[in-house]
Amino acid sequence: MDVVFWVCAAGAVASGIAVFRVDSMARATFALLASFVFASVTVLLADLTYLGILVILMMVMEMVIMVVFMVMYMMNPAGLMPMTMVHNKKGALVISVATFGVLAAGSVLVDWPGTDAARPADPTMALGQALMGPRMLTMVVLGLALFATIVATVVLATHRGRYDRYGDRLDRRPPDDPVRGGLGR
Amino acid sequence: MARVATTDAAVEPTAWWSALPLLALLCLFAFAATAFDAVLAARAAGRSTRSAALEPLRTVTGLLVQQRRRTLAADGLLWRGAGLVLLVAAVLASGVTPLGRWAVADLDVGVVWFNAMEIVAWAAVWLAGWGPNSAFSLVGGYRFVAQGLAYELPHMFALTTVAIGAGSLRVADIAGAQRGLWFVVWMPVAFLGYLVSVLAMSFSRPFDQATGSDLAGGAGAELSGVDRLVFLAGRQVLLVSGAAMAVPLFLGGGAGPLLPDWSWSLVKTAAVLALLVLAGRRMPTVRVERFMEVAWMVLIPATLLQALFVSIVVS
Amino acid sequence: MGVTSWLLRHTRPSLLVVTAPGGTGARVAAERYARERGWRLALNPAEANMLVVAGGGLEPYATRVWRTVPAPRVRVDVAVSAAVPGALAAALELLHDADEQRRQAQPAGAPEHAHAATSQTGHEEHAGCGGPSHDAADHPHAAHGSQPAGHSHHGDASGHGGHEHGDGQPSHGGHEQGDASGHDGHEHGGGQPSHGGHDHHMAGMASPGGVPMADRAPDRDGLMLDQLHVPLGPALPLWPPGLIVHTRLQGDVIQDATVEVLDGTHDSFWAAHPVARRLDASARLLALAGWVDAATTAQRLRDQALDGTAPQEPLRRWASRVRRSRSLRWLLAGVGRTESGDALDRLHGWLDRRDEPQWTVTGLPDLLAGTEFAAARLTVASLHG
Amino acid sequence: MTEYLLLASALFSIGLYGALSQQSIVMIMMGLELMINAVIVGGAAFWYYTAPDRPDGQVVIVVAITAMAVEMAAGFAVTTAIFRARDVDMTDLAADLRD
Repeated sequence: MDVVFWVCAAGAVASGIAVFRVDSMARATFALLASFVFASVTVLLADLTYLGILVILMMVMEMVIMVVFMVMYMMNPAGLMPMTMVHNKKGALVISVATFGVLAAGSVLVDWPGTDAARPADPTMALGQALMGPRMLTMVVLGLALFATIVATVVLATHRGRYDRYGDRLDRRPPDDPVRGGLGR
Repeated sequence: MARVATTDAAVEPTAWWSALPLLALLCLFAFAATAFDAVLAARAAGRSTRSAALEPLRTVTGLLVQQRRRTLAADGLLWRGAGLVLLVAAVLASGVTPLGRWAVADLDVGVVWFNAMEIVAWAAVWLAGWGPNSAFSLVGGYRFVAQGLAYELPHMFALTTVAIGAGSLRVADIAGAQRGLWFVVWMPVAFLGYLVSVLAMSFSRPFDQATGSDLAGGAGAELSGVDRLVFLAGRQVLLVSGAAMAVPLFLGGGAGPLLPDWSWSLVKTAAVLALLVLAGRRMPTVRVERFMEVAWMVLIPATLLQALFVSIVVS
Repeated sequence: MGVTSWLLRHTRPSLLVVTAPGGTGARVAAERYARERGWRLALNPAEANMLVVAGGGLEPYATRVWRTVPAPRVRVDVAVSAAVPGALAAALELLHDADEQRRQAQPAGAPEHAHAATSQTGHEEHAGCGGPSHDAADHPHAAHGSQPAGHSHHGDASGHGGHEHGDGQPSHGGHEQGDASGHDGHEHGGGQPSHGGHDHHMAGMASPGGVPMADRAPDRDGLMLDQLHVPLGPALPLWPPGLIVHTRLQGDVIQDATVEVLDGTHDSFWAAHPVARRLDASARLLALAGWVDAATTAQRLRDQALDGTAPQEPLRRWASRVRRSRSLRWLLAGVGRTESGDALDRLHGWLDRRDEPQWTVTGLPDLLAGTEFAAARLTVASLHG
Repeated sequence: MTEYLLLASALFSIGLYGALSQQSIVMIMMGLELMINAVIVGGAAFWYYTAPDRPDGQVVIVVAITAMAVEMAAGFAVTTAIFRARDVDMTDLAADLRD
């Protein structure tokens, strides 16, 4: 158990560093994915099977979509020309090392309380009961936030609305699309 | 047809070494699916179908001696890793699929595990397309990501529907919950959505646009030798994993008369697999730009309504 | 050693058939030979182990494709259909011959196969084969050229290690042969005759590893994105002989296209066989649409029609099956629409024996501009029988 | 407990370095994602070692996962909008948009 944890921890940190060290955008993205997978194995080790697997599932999807955007927008997607795109490298390094020092000191020095409380037989069930019961408000807020995000991102990202598709009186059939869709409307 | 299972549907996890027979079984089924496909192809070509069943073996020997290619400015690590990732994820996805009453791992969130593992195909196919630095490959990789965005939500809603129906994410519980009535009977839309998404996730015909003939092989266009073998094996094993998972999710798991439950699992898996392969040969390739609209305008609402219906029935 | 030659003897031939203008007869014969023996028809050089060049005059394209076929490999040049069975039988011997294939896996400089040594043309002006190999095509990995200010060059190439740059020769065209698994593991890659496929692209541009930069242009959503110059044809399977379409490709979308036609495209082969010609055109369209079985049946009927054993009943059954297919109608409707109809109408015209497949180039660039890649392939197949 | 928190601190610091030093919006998002990943690991540790009987640790992880999704979607939308307007994806250049 311990061995698995330390291997995964080292893997997560190493691939996390690799994200900002490699030149290729594809490699950076998949290094980040590797970091997430390693980290979620440690979450699995803490008995949180559902959340650990959920993170893997989401991160694979997210990173694949991310890599598409990376390759679309970045200067040097394959890293064929060595280049850096950083500003204030030293300052960032100092700040982050200092942060790590503080946090690590805190983790080591503080005497974290243990607990004798009984572990739930099924943590997934406990989470579900909480989200659908006493923590319902959290769930509602999360749902609303996600919905707002969907609307806002679509509005931000697209440049074609329904008036472009269906005409000023919304009566153009079929709509004016770059390619015909599967329903032939 | 409702029927009562003769056995207790509880699933017991087996020892770690049972992963080896699982691997063998997956390879066997993957080969059988390929051979069946080759037989159908031979029939269309007006050839003897007997020798055709062995043609995939001769393709494998050819790939074993073939040189591995290199392309200019390829990203070798990501490219050659892609096939391996695909194969490993496809095998891991089957780790939670019970064979009768045995499963390699009986996770309490088995359905989520299965879903997470088959999503790895997104990354693998994109990487296979990106790696060799070739235009056709890359377009194939992008096509698969688009296809993923089309099939994934109906797939997730189908999985959610059965989980709601059984009140559990554990595959064994889901199989056990069908003792009275198979889920396929009262969740037909979810079953259909599941089968479509299995074909799409393993980019098998008719959802093979990512490796289509118009792109000269698309995402796999530059793969040769062992790399190609691993990639193709990964695709077939993924198809088998999806077909095998349909059995505990919709077809009552190992339940059936007379025969022991493990053999019913095998028979049902073979039937689903044959159905998928047959469906692939009867249709042209479904292009993503057409499938996308159907998936979002028809499949997603339909599977959502199915989930709603099941939720109401259950509660 | 023993294992390798055993495996080699049991290798299933996989044919990559490329057709030169005037080579249609040889192509049809090769497809028939392969189908009757259960050989595969490859879609790309990577999965092929036999390159069949049907007809002459496809240089330098055929040689460029040949260079990208991994060993074990055999090249067959056939001009007329009568020579096909003999040539392919001999090729099978060569394919299964361990000594010959060890020679093929040797680095360049070792004695080359007799056919391959022909015609290594030096500096070609434009793009090579339309296969997926990317001689002289732009490389997707290449960054777009315009760099906003604020970018500094890194200087050290340490993050660079994993890339297989081959020998780093900028003038190296396309693929290199990797070392053969199961062979002696000899590393090679350098030393192939360089040919200047890329050179003219690179004037004045930075070119990491000899890869030309991609241009950028607004895409159909108004974003400035990379575009690649990808030539299609003439050495592309399921492609009309002698046609080259130069495309600007942005992702899966063809931004614009220009058409070039090689000399001698008017093939008299089909003159006496209108039925077979329709079947051949339908087979290509169906194969590109991905309906393999219907395409294979069409090829079989085509070969029977060429023999003069006109099989009325199977032909009728096949035609009605294709016409009835809902999914085919759904997928082909609206593809390549001209004033006389779309790809589906043209296919139905062939099925009903109303229309002859045409060979029209005029208007093709306009038809292809702005279409998805797959639709463009279907359009070309539906216009060029 | 300590080892989990050490892992979380390391991930957080790497993410912070990325978020501070990178110019490209997409790379900055990668840094943010790493920081949220640290929150997930930390949340799991606190749940497991200090309060497994209460669901709060798990709820924190759910919130973090949602935040990650929102952050990524919003980031890409903004990048696309900026890219469409100015053909850049760099924060230094996006600052010019103000004038």
